[in-house]
Amino acid sequence: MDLTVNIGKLKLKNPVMTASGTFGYGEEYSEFVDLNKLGAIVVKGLSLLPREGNPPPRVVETPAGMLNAIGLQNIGIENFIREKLPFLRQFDTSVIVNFFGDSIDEYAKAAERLSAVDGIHGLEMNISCPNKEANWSIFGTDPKVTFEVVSAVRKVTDITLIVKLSPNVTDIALMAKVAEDAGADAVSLINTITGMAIDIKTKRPRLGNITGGLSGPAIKPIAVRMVYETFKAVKIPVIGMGGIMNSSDAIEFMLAGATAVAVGTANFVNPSTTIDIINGIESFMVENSITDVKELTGGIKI
Amino acid sequence: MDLTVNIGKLKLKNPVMTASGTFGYGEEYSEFVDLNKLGAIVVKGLSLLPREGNPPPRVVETPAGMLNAIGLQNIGIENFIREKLPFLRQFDTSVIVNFFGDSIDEYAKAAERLSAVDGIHGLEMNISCPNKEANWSIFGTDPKVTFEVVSAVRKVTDITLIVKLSPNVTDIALMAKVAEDAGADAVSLINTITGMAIDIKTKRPRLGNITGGLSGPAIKPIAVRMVYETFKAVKIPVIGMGGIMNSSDAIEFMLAGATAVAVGTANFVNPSTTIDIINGIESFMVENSITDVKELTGGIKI
Amino acid sequence: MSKYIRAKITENAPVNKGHNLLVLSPDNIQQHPLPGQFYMIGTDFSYDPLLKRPFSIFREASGELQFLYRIKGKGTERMKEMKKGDTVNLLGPLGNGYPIPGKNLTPVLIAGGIGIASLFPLAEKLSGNVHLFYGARTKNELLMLNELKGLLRKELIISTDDGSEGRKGTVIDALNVFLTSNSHPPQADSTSNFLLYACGPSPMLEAVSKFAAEKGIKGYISMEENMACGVGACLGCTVKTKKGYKRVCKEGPVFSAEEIVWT
Amino acid sequence: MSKYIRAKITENAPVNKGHNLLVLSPDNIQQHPLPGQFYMIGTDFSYDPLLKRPFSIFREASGELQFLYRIKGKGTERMKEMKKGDTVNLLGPLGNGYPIPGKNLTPVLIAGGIGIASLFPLAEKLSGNVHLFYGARTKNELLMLNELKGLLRKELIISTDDGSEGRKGTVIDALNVFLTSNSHPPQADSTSNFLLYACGPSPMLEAVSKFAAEKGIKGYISMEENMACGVGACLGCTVKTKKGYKRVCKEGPVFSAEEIVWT
Ligand SMILES: Cc1cc2nc3c(=O)[nH]c(=O)nc-3n(C[C@H](O)[C@H](O)[C@H](O)COP(=O)(O)OP(=O)(O)OC[C@H]3O[C@@H](n4cnc5c(N)ncnc54)[C@H](O)[C@@H]3O)c2cc1C
Ligand SMILES: Cc1cc2nc3c(=O)[nH]c(=O)nc-3n(C[C@H](O)[C@H](O)[C@H](O)COP(=O)(O)OP(=O)(O)OC[C@H]3O[C@@H](n4cnc5c(N)ncnc54)[C@H](O)[C@@H]3O)c2cc1C
Ligand SMILES: Cc1cc2nc3c(=O)[nH]c(=O)nc-3n(C[C@H](O)[C@H](O)[C@H](O)COP(=O)(O)O)c2cc1C
Ligand SMILES: Cc1cc2nc3c(=O)[nH]c(=O)nc-3n(C[C@H](O)[C@H](O)[C@H](O)COP(=O)(O)O)c2cc1C
Ligand code: FES
Ligand code: FES
Repeated sequence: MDLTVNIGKLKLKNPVMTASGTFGYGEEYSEFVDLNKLGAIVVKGLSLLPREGNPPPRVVETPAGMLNAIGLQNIGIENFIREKLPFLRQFDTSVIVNFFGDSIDEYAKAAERLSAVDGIHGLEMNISCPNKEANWSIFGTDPKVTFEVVSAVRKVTDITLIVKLSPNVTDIALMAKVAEDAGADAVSLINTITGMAIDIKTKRPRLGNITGGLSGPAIKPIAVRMVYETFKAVKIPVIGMGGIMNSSDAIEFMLAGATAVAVGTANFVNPSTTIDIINGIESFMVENSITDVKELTGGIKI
Repeated sequence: MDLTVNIGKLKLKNPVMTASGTFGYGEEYSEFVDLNKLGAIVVKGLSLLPREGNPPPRVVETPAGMLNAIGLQNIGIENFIREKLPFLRQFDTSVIVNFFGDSIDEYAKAAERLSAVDGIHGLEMNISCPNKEANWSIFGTDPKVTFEVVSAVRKVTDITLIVKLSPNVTDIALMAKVAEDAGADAVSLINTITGMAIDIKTKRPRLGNITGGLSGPAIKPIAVRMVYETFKAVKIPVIGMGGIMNSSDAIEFMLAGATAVAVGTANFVNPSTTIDIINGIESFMVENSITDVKELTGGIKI
Repeated sequence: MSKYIRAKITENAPVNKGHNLLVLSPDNIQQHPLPGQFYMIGTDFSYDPLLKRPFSIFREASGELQFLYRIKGKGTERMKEMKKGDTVNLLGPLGNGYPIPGKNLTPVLIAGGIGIASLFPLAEKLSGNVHLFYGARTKNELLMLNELKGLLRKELIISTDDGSEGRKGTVIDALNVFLTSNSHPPQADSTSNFLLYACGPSPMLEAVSKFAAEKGIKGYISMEENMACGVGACLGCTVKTKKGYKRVCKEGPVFSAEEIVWT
Repeated sequence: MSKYIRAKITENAPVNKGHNLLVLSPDNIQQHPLPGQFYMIGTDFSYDPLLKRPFSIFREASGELQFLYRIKGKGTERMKEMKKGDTVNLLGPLGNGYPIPGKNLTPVLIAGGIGIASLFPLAEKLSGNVHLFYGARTKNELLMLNELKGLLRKELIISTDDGSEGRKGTVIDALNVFLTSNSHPPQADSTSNFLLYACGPSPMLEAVSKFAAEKGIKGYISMEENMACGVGACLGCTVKTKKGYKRVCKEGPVFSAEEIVWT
């Protein structure tokens, strides 16, 4: 049975990855998950310099979902390379670094630095971030800016480049196409959908940052739809995520067009979700006499 | 205690309305709800001519939500006026007719016809519909088209005109502003978010129409955020909806900026939700010594 | 008399593998259900599951409502967890029941799987004077056999896909044999005096409808579609008929077999 | 030894109005928890509630884990519904427990409301050789008083906001009186020999911290923040400290009182 999938130059041993920001730097869950079994580990988003993040509360539960406003807290690229990467190098799994910047220049610098490091196998650029050069509007909601920032990053890196799309747009397929045209090896989607919650007793927002990103099963139907639309629009692989809780969900994303999937919020609910999903996909393949997992991608019957 | 709110020329006896498409033409729930108590009844979306709607399955449950792809089935404006409106005229509540068209001309014709009828107190135009003149792209996702279609409708009607916004856009506040500039008396949001679900056994979409609209508690955080963003951007009243299940949810929307709220999917779960919410708002006002419900609007403390 | 009812569970126990009998004691006075009508039942614990689920009335006895249900997915899994004394909300009775046959007609009931839940009360109402064809995948999925045997005054013809009980094959096969061969001479009736009533999976209903059309027999079938409201408001549960889409919850769930357009 | 544990409920009963004791019998071998550590407990029934909730270990006895919880919202409402024999999933033990006091220090425990759950095992571990200040809104919300009385070898000083039991006022008032007046001469100890341990609502912890700073006493406080993962991966549960944001689940929940920046 062939579980491998290809994302750019990367060959993953199976299509199941962790979603950035929900799996720390890998070590936090190493007590619960055999990291060697994962298709890839995607680490928490990194920036050139460390970030403090947002004031608490940073997470709040919503019906079948959660809002987070971590504020991209991270230890910075250099600390990551020094303190966290050696741990990850021990494992026989692909390490994908999620990163972001405040400006096109910062994105490019971060990508350049990360590409030069042994043990980093791929990059995922998070473009759902505010752009300080454009009045803090979000990079990934303007096709022109998306094209520019992805192009700038593509110029400085040869390793596999995944562009992580923002779902807070009118036309996700267009944004994916733009990323493809700018040189992305793959797109991943969806990032969280902007949401908010108010405590009616205090009249205050439930998150320190007022708004936050919605994730979890609540958003799955939206994510599946966006993966489906994107798959039809681009030739590069699509990595699907958003509310995947079990192998049925993962297969649903693959049928919609995902080559690989990422598990986010579900890690919090059950830390062995990724492993359960890998096993579940295998069983599904056996039951359905599928020998190559790649056959699932885009297998929806219309 | 003052529960009344003003939407354009309309004075509603309280801020609780039904959401279009979830309350039929009013009569379906009249066995369960005293229609006289409602702030307004918003009926299922109407078009000039009857529509057949989409093939089944048309509804499917998702985590804390549901997808629907009814396909705007309706009996047409003339049948509505003849067969359904007489029933609604018996009640002492505002009747708001939700309507749509395939073209700007159809919108205008529908609005003109509906404005001339006794017993219709307001219009809600659904712009989350495909535009046959623009390659079936959605009216409400293009600001220019939105401006045109709202302007065209505004020209032919003097009664209260509410524009119901599509949430499938990058910038909801911009779309609200456009509707305001084009002459809308109020905006209502959010309509359903496009989603999809696939049955992994059959590999087929769970909805006959492939994609459908997500509603229910799952989308509430997104809806609250959009109401908050819209409230800050426009001067006209905002009618909030999306996952409202109880009075706490309704108050949350009002704190975020809604002048009135609409209850959709919750009617299916508990047909007396609207009445429970009216009572709940009253109790909340008593407990918090609020005498005018209008004080709640935009009352969030940042 | 309200159709929105709160009720206490007085029993919720397995009657067979994967099938429970739910007995509810309503808090408020309610309308009496007719065979073929249904209720939307909600466990209301959280927003997942969210919507109520439709279930046919199985029996009404001493003020209690009984439902027979198959544990299928999230909603019925949750229902199974409910214990005696827990509360549920329900809407009903909803929809149109089975029309009662005229005096000169012999009712033939065709139940596939859990479809027995809706035909049982019809058989009861007709004092057991019905032919009942009851099919299931396997022996273990045949429900309430003793009750049926006690009730019926005519034949109970059982079939299972795997032949573990009754005839091997589908109910349609059995029905075919019954109506066409002489091995079961329908007493005084001629074929055209039969009136079919069917409830079961969609392919079975389609087969029954085609069968009835071929033989020129009138039939009623109880249709199933995903439902959201159950009261005709959402237009979610439509089926295609010769007169356009009709709502299962309002114009149905029982339709004339010839009305339905099969696709 | 896994930290991801499945466990059967052996008891889940009210100990007081709105408060339950949950006793779990883990399926697999697990690490022994220390006082102040916590578990993420999930009922896993549906996706609403979705996330696990953090609860301090109350007691470990004969291989069973005990938790004392207040019914607050969706998660604990659901937890309350769980019955003996039902299964829960838990992660733990997580975080850092209370540091054990040096020999020359007298531990003073300050519990507000359900905060008693995490301080109880500390008192037990210290063989009851602690002063315990225990406050609640009202008499009915004081838990495990008999157990505490049996356990403690020093004084149990109770206060309630409404004066329905013990002193009227907050635990802070009571602590103040204890540490400053002579009415409670702390035997051989001088104030600076006290070591404070506090768990309770945030305003209480802030007051304890200020108090400790003023008096020059060292103190440990157990912080609370909303949590998603409980294992340090999501950065959701941070509190502001003098060295930047720290994770309650990983660097805490027990922090040195002087570390926290109150805002
Ligand atoms: C009029 C009518 C009468 C019925 N009577 C009975 C009965 O007496 N006993 C019995 O066991 N079953 C009956 N059913 C079927 C029963 O409603 C479904 O088995 C049940 O809804 C499945 O819910 P679930 O959450 O367990 O399954 P899920 O896994 O959630 O869904 C399984 C399938 O059920 C369907 N479904 C989900 N939600 C709904 C919904 N709200 N309405 C309708 N279908 C839905 C979906 O198509 C899905 O594929 C009846 C259905 C109808 C329409
Ligand atoms: C380290 C630690 C130990 C705790 N020990 C105990 C204990 O022993 N006994 C006890 O009764 N309580 C304890 N709590 C508090 C307990 O976790 C909350 O009361 C519980 O999470 C409330 O959940 P709910 O769903 O019932 O309430 P909800 O109504 O959902 O939420 C009520 C409030 O709880 C908070 N909350 C919601 N979800 C979470 C979450 N996943 N994590 C943290 N907070 C959340 C929110 O701020 C919300 O305002 C502890 C908390 C922490 C952080
Ligand atoms: C707590 C949290 C932190 C996240 N941090 C990041 C991040 O740093 N970079 C990023 O690209 N996505 C981040 N995400 C988004 C997830 O990677 C994922 O796209 C999203 O949560 C949807 O998947 P899910 O529903 O499975 O969680 C974060 C999500 C959560 C819940
Ligand atoms: C079954 C169904 C049918 C709907 N039909 C319409 C419609 O005809 N016109 C319209 O503007 N909105 C329609 N809506 C959208 C609702 O009015 C509402 O905007 C949306 O469902 C969000 O609210 P909720 O989460 O409370 O349901 C429909 C929603 C549902 C669930
Ligand atoms: S279920 Fe809503 S119309 Fe039938
Ligand atoms: S709860 Fe995730 S880091 Fe603490």
